[in-house]
Amino acid sequence: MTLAKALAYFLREALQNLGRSWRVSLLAVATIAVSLFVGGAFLLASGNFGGLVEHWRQERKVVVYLEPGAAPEAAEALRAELEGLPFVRAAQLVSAGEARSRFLQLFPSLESLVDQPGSVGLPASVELSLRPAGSGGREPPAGWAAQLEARPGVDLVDDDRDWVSQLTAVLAVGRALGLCLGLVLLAGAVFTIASVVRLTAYLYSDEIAIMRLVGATEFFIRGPFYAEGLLQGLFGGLLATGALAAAFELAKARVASTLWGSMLLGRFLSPLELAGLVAFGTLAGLAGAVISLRRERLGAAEEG
Amino acid sequence: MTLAKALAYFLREALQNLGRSWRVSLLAVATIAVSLFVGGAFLLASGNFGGLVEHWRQERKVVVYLEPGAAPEAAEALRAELEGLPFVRAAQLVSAGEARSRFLQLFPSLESLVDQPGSVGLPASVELSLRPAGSGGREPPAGWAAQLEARPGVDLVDDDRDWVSQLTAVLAVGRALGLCLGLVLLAGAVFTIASVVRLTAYLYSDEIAIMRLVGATEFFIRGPFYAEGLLQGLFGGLLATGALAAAFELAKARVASTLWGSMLLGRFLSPLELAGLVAFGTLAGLAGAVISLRRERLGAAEEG
Amino acid sequence: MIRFFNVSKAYPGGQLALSDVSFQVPRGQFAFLTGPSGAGKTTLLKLIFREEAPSQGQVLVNGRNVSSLPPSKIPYLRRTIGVVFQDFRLIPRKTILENVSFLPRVLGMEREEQKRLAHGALSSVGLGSRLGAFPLELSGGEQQRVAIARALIHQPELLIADEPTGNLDPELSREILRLFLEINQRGTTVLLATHDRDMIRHVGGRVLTLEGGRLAGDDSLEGSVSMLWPKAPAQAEPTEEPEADGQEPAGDGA
Amino acid sequence: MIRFFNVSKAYPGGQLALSDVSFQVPRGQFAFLTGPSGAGKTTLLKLIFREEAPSQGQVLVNGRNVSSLPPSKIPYLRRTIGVVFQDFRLIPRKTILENVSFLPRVLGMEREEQKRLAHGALSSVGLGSRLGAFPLELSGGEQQRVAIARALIHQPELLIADEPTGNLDPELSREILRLFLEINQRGTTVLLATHDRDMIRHVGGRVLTLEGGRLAGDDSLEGSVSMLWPKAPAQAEPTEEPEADGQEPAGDGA
Ligand SMILES: Nc1ncnc2c1ncn2[C@@H]1O[C@H](COP(=O)(O)OP(=O)(O)OP(=O)(O)O)[C@@H](O)[C@H]1O
Ligand SMILES: Nc1ncnc2c1ncn2[C@@H]1O[C@H](COP(=O)(O)OP(=O)(O)OP(=O)(O)O)[C@@H](O)[C@H]1O
Ligand SMILES: [Mg+2]
Ligand SMILES: [Mg+2]
Repeated sequence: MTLAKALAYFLREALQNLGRSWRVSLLAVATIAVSLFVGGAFLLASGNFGGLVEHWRQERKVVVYLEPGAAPEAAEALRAELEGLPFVRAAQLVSAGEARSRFLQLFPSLESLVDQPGSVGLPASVELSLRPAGSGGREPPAGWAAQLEARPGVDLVDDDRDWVSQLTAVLAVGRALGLCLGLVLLAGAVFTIASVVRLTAYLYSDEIAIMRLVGATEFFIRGPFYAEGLLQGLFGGLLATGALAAAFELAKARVASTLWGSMLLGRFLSPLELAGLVAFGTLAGLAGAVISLRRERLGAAEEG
Repeated sequence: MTLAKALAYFLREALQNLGRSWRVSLLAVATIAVSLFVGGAFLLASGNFGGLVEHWRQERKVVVYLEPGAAPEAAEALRAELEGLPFVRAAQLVSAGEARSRFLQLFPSLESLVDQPGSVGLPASVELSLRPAGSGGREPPAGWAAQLEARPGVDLVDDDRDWVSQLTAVLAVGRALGLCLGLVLLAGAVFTIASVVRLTAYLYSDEIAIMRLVGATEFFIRGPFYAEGLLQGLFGGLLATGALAAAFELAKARVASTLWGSMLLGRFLSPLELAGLVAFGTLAGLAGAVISLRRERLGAAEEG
Repeated sequence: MIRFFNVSKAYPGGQLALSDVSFQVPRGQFAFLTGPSGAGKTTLLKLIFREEAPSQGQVLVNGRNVSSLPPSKIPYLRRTIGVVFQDFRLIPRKTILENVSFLPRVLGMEREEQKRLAHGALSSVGLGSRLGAFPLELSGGEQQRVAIARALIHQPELLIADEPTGNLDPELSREILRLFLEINQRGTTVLLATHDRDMIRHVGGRVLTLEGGRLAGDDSLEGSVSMLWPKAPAQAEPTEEPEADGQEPAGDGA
Repeated sequence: MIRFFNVSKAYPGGQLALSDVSFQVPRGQFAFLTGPSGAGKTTLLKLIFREEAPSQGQVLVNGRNVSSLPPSKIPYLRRTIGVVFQDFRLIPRKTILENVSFLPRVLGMEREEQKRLAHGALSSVGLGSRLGAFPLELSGGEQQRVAIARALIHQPELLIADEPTGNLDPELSREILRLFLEINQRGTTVLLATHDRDMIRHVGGRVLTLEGGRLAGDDSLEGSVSMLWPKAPAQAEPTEEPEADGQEPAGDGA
């Protein structure tokens, strides 16, 4: 038999076996899918969270709050001046009205606070995006913020970079924990998939023994089972990515109206990551089949 | 047969079955353990991270940096005065030397920076721990920090609360993601355990059919299998907690010397949480057995 | 004891295994069921202990309509019936002692009593020394004898044996047949499916013949049971010889 | 073809199934293997196709020492041997057509040719119309016939049959025996383990008798093969009656 013919035979047999014991196959595929779904969900969550943090780090901002009642022309002049600085990428004027509406978007429940009588309201400000450090940009000179704060009309200079650097430290801890957890999850998924495939192989160990007894070579006995494990892993992977996409869309639709929600569910897994997930499941399924058919194992299992 | 006798019978049969097909049992127990280990690791990681954040929130601090070369008596007087404020829980003087050694502990690699010739070195400071807001404490009056900063001898007032509140916002996102992930993990563990128990039940469906044919009632057929599922879940849970404890101690021993490490691995799961994990595995195992023995299911499985 | 009223059985695939079968076997009778391979013997027996339900008609065992029995009552029906399955159906994970004593154990009998009974039953089929073996460690004939011991252990009201000597040598077959005749003498109704014409010829009595799912014959043959007794090898007890003569149940044949 | 040199076999549990068995079966012979239940017949056959390895001694098949065969060569040995297992060993998830054509498929034969062969083999055992059925949907005797068809399909050099008619009625048994004799006439060596003394008496020839694991007899009987051919079907042929009388095995009893 040629190799192509043999592979076609393996595939046909595997599909037939999957269909004939579809209850067991379904259970195995579902378990594999759950395992991969969990892994994918972790990838998605940590990816989004990491992306969010990275975004903040890149988007480091200095906000120059103006004194209440500053003239719009003066504010615009300041903005233009600041935009001319070499380390500033862009400067944007945020009027008092804009500040108010932004605040309310973030904290809708605090409306009464902002609008209470006698409140001075939120100040206007100039938001500076700095050029990313390293990539050709320059750091602002030391003491620059203090000098700015001393200028008339400027109330306060809020330099994001302080807390972002502190946040980074905290997140390093989180990232380390996440990494450990991710590795544990990965290993768990491999093990679960392999052991599910192996449990199904136990179910068919009699069948394998019979094939051996009537003179089939290991190649022909194992081929269909390898293909079966591979297909189980593949189907599990496809199911998992489908379920992930569905869950993602569902969650997105539910939280789309809140700012946190859209920050949290910024992006889905990339096609590459999805393909990786499916490939991972497929390989784990194949590995499970390979492990479970090692001759000694199954020989012994028939008795146990 | 009395109930006690029946239960003893179930247990004896279950233990015997587990022993006689120990390969399959081991695989099932290991898979359950892996599933619970992943769940436990998540619990541990999120618990430690959350605990760390909570600690920072509770331990909100205001650091009053003194001008370089401030007299120790003046510093002590300031400390005592600040400690008398109603919203301050404790005030601690940190000398320049202490500040230096603390810094080096956090960033050992930056020693050259601190000790470079001409450097003014790190300033002395007074660290104020504030009383927790809400729990009987009062918030510092607005503008208090600015007033303090204006005092002679005071260089800068660094109010932690700013960034902690921002951190809290970021962490809310992280927490939401973690919660979703945790739920997914939980559901995944239940499903995995149940389906592993069910796969093993498929292995023994012939056996169950025979017992039915010779006149055993469902109670006596199912009892041992329920006990078997329960024991598999229990052993899996015990194995998982053991492995978690071992992994935790191992990790701790490896990172004990670094500050991040000890922050990261602050505490192990509480006995209650451990018991919960084991109970969870046990119940999931039992549930798996119950689901897999629903009459229709297995009847059909015998043919499929 | 057993009554079939116009019973038909078609399997899900459409295979018609029995069609319009009616007969009755009175309490205490020793009846043979014979017919070519695939005639429906096993199917007929399965209807009696409700492994299968008839597609049409009614099956009465001990006056109860078996086909309308609620599932929760089925175990109690089966406990009154000892079955020797054609394919043995031993539990692979249990030793043969455990297999044989399974029902007494479920019934809550004392452990000592269970063991005593099981040991007795296994000894009577020549396996008294293999109590701890697992079914897959036995030869085909030994497994068949374990299945026989299991059916005999609790002195059932009705004994159903499906080709119980297919894997046994003639001497052992004769031993087993003697066991069945003995248990029949103690009041158990026996229905025995077999291809072994010699066996039928020796025992005689009621013979139901199936062919292609139909009842093709219901005869009462004159037996020559003496052939079984005169000199059965080794274990044969001469004291049994007089019973053997009177044991012929031809009298109550339908 | 088959040679046993002082072969002993003890199972892991310590059960001694064969002890010091030596014999040889030349190519083309039709030999019977008989003996009481548990005598070691199945064990002996398992040694030939290397399902088990001997504890002591050597087993030669076709001049090759089977016990020292490397695992990768075992399938090629088995392909030259057709085996009818005592417990059938059909693959439950495959239809009977697939079961029977399994080896041709593995050997890479054309699909049409596979089907033709399998259909022919199944027809010869009377199952030509059940090709799509699964083993568990068949009666005991039908399963046994599928196992026989599988062993015959590729015209093996050696045919090993372990109690191949235990679940078959006398007419079918005779049909099967004719198949075996035919294949033997075409050159296949046949080794047939059976309890059926009538069968041995009809065919005659080489008869190996095992008892408690030892070779207790190696006889050459005069057969009366003609009894098989003259005519069979229907049911009870009066021709059999005379046999029935002579059937008492007192002559060769131990
Ligand atoms: N589960 C099943 N599904 C479909 N058909 C079946 C099933 N069981 C039996 N049959 C068919 O029903 C018919 C009668 O089968 P049954 O087992 O009753 O025969 P039998 O008389 O016991 O034969 P044997 O002597 O070979 O055991 C056969 O043709 C068989 O193929
Ligand atoms: N796997 C095994 N493990 C332990 N003992 C075994 C095993 N297989 C067979 N035996 C024992 O070896 C002896 C011979 O068994 P074997 O199957 O060869 O007998 P047999 O002649 O085929 O009997 P039968 O006619 O009943 O099929 C028996 O006592 C049996 O219990
Ligand atoms: Mg039958
Ligand atoms: Mg045998």
